[in-house]
Amino acid sequence: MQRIGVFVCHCGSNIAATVDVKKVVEMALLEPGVVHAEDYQYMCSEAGQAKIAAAIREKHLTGIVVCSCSPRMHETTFRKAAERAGLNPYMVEIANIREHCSWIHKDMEEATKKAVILARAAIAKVNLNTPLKPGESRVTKRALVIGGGIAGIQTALDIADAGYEVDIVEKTPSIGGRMSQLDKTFPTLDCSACILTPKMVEAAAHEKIKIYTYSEVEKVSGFVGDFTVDIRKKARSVDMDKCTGCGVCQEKCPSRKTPSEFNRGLNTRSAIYTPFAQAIPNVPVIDREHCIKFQTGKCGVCAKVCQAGAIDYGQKDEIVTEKYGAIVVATGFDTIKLDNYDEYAYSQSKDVITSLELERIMNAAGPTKGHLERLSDGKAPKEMVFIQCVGSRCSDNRGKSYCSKICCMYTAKHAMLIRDKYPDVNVTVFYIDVRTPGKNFDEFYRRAVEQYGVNYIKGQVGKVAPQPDGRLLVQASDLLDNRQIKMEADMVVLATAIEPNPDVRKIATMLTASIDTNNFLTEAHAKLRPVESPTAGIFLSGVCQGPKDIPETVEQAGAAAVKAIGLLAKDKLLTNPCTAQSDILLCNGCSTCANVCPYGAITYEDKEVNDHGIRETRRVAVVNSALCQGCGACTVACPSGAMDLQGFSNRQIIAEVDAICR
Amino acid sequence: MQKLIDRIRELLADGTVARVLGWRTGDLPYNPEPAYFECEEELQDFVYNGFCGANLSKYMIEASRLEGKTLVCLKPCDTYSFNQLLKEHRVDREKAYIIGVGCKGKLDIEKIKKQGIKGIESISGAEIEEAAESLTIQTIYGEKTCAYKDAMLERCHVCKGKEHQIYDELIGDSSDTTDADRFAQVRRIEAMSPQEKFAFFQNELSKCIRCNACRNVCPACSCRKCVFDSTKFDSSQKANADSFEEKMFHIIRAFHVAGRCTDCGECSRVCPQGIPLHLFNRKFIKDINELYGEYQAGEDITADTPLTHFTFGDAEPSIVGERG
Amino acid sequence: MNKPAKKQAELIREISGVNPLKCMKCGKCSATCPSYDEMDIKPHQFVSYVQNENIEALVQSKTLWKCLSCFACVERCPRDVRPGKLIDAARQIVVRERGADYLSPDEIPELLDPELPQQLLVSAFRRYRR
Amino acid sequence: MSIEKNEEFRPKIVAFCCNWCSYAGADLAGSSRLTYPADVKIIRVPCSCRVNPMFILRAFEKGADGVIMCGCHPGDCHYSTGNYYARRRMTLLFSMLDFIGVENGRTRVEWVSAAEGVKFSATMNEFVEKIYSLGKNVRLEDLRCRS
Repeated sequence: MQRIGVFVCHCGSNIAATVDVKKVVEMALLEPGVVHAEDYQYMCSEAGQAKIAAAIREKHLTGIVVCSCSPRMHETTFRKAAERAGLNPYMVEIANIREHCSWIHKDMEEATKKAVILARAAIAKVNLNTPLKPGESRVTKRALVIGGGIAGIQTALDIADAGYEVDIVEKTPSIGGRMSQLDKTFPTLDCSACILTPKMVEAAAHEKIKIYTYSEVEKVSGFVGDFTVDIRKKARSVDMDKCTGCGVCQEKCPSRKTPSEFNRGLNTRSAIYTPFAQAIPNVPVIDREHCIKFQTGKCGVCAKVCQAGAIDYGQKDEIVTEKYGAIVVATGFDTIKLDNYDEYAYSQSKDVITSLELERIMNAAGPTKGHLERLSDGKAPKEMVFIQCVGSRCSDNRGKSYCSKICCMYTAKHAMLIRDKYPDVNVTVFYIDVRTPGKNFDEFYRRAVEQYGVNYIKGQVGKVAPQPDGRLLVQASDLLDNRQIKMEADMVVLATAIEPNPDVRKIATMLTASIDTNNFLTEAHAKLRPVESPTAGIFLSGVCQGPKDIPETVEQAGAAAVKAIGLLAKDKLLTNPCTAQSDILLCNGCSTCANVCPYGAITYEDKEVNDHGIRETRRVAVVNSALCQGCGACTVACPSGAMDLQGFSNRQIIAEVDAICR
Repeated sequence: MQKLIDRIRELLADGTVARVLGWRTGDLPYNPEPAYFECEEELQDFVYNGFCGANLSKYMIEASRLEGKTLVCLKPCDTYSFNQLLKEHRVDREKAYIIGVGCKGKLDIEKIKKQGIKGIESISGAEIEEAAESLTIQTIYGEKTCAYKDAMLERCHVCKGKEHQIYDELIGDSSDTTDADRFAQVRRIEAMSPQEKFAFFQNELSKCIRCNACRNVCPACSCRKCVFDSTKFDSSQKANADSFEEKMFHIIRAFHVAGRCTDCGECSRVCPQGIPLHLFNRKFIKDINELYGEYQAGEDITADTPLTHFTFGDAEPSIVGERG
Repeated sequence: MNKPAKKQAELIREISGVNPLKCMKCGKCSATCPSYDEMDIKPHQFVSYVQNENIEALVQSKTLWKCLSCFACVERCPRDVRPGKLIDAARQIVVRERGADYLSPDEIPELLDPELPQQLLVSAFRRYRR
Repeated sequence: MSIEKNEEFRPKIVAFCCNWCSYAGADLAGSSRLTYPADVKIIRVPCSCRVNPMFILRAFEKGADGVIMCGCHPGDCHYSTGNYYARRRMTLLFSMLDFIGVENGRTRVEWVSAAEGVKFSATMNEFVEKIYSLGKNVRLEDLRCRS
């Protein structure tokens, strides 16, 4: 039998004005197990806590109930007070007689009655409480960043600067990500490469950062503080140590017909290639699918011309296994496929392009060397049309329901740059809404209109039809003038919706990080924990969590780094002791519980059991308490009642039910 | 049956299996019982006829722990249960040699007795060789006959089909016995007023003597220790039964097997009080089918079970009131 | 047209199965419409009229009889508002009211214009067959 | 089962609230002083998926007149998927209770976020009113009484 003390707080008049606290004390003393009860003005105060401590010591209490405000407010306070007095903190229960009673009831008799019942339920629960001890788990002081775009680079740099080792895993042959494909950046019109390249170099040179390019995460196991990750280093066919990055192999390679990923397929590249000139590492890879040597066995030009002897056709994929304490996801985005939008003629005309393609066209290193020209005939356009919200804000299953957030700004940027460089080109932007929240953003957009004379028309484009002469007929509505517009354009640029990198779903599954229907990773709390995944030890950086522009991405990357550093700085982690536990004697080993566990915390082991004298080996569920977050889904799924949740056990909750219904 | 026995002899003799799980002649002509046979002589008592309703798959939990393979005779509907147990890692496929036996519908002695046939000495027509249209029953009051169909268990009228879901070999023919709507009874009750529903179940459940036969026979109720026998849940044991489990036993049991029950109908078959316990299970099955898509437990062991799975667009619980 | 406007708006929503509140006023329907110039109430306005329950104006409008039911707006509407369905529903209301101002089959041959798109006839037959 | 006014029927209502959303929603209702009848008593659980149908049956059997379960909105579960499982479990349980003749109005699930104090209070007011109209729960208390 427990020896329980009950402490009823007045909370000034917050409780005492509507609840007869003396009556609660009196009634509590009648409950089984209660050996002490008292009331006090402010239980959470120093003096109040001292009263609790004194009672614990003097009356040898084994459990306490505090009738006060919400446990969300002061549960920790009272648990700590109890612990200081030598009582296990998990022997404390709170009866919420403020938020759930005194504040919502006016009648004193009614409120008092309810307070008594709430106290009774808490007492019934404490009677069944058992001392719990948080477990400890170690922290591997190294972080993994998945994705080597600006988000991943920033996060890695911040973590590394704090003194922890970081590995970046990047799928493509070079870090840099989407930002490396951009020409200029809003709202200051900096050259994207000029601000990104130094960061890339810094990351590559940082002694705490190790970069795995042309590599993918293959398998993740473990839990917060102690993840084990298999990384597949795809065969590069070039020895990273020997290659000097001279580029001769790329010049001489006879296979030159592969669409360039970096230039969005607008031109071609060689089979041995680095994606772009400033690539880091500056070591090419052989695209085996398009390499003549790999396809036919006859060629080997690159090996012949390589002075360093770095070409290695026999290289194989390699699996590296590393341990990490924290994982940051920074997998970024891609633009959506436009298959569902035939009305914009993207697949019919070379002169209908996405905004990202326009970035490449505008870029000096791009397919047109930075000259604005039609890809169909190389002529300079005179009339350009931009269409906003292509695939964004759609609730019809053709596109994405969300706003892609960056399009309004980059379109203003494009329009401005074109009008600046080619003043004879007319630029018309068809928009639904112009959304420019952000520092200096609206000013930027207004400059495009006022200073550069970009023609903004409110109304969506209905269709784009290629004409026999190669021009494009754009049919749109002007909602403000209430007229339909039919105009001819030389080029049409689609502000294509962005979506999370398609690989992220696979990664989320490996990490048991939750993901929404749009494939964005879910944050732990929309407002208060925006860079953490609900899965402990997993952090979110950049667009994998939701549409963002570069400043926001960098902000979030830093925030994710801080959270990861906060974790890595700890030597040991205390785990929540309110976890599920399986009774080995009751467990059927049926796997039902593992099916509902969102954290993969339940595994099955063949264990030797002694069931009342019968010794046998049984398949039983084992809960990894470091992974278990204590939701209790398994306890209800378990058919045999073997699985129970510490701190919220079946018996405890039933005791509360009984106490309330008594 | 001879072909079945011959094959069993063969497999037992050549050591393929260490024992046989089948049915043994009972002390009355209509109550064969599940039994192990370990040698030639014991097979004398082996029987397989229309009264062999018992589902043997649950015994394979125990048999999976024994040395060597166990030959088990499973009717088509029993194989669903075996599969479900396999899915839950309760039986070992390697330890089982499954002979899928044919089924032409199983008989319910209560239905025969209800026709006023009493003092039964012997029954012919229940052997599965013949496609018997009727049973000939010798009683102390003389010979009586009864149409086979009229003596069939309720579950056979709503049979899931005569295809074995899992087996090593098949022996014997089956014939389709489905001639009723599986959910007709459930629908009839659903259409009642709350008062009528309550009266119906109160009447039925009042007969319960808590003999636990339903639980003990149920292949889904295969827990090492039942929650009703466990002190961990505070639902006390039979000896000092508190009112909670007395009242809720059948509902809790039905919920525990929801999504796992194959609708084998053993609970109703063995109930000495004749309570139509399968109605609870079938209600769950009907709801699952309607709300979450057709699901037959034991059919596909890789399929997600309805209660350990979800879709984002699942119906809200308020649908219960809305659909009337 | 003696039913209160609210009732009628509801009826339109019911017949069309469209929730006009989903409209984000992008104007793609009007951008897409081949009969735009013929209409007095433009497709995107049509949605607002239903929203505002101004049904009397709709049933009197030319638009009702100028819509070809080509359903380009239905196809391309990003918000699944399907203005064409709303127009169709408004037309249904008129047709259902006996004695109201709508065409009888006998009048059609005289109105036939070789310039008239075939599609119009097809969709007209589809609708009035009932 | 009509209840006469002078009988002074005061229902017993158990509300299971998940720690992360609904319990916080109830707290917000409290700090916003949004009243609802004292008949409702809240039990805190970590997640709606912790609510075993047995708890609900137990409550009814012990004399509760209504049981309501509140959790995070689908998609917002702190444990990401808990309320989806809870939703299926409760749907099937409520359907079964309806099947055996227990009025559906006595059971309810409502998704209440931490920000929805108003909704919490409104839901409780509505639910309590419903229970008053249904009167005392006698059916589940003695499902197996002699006939």
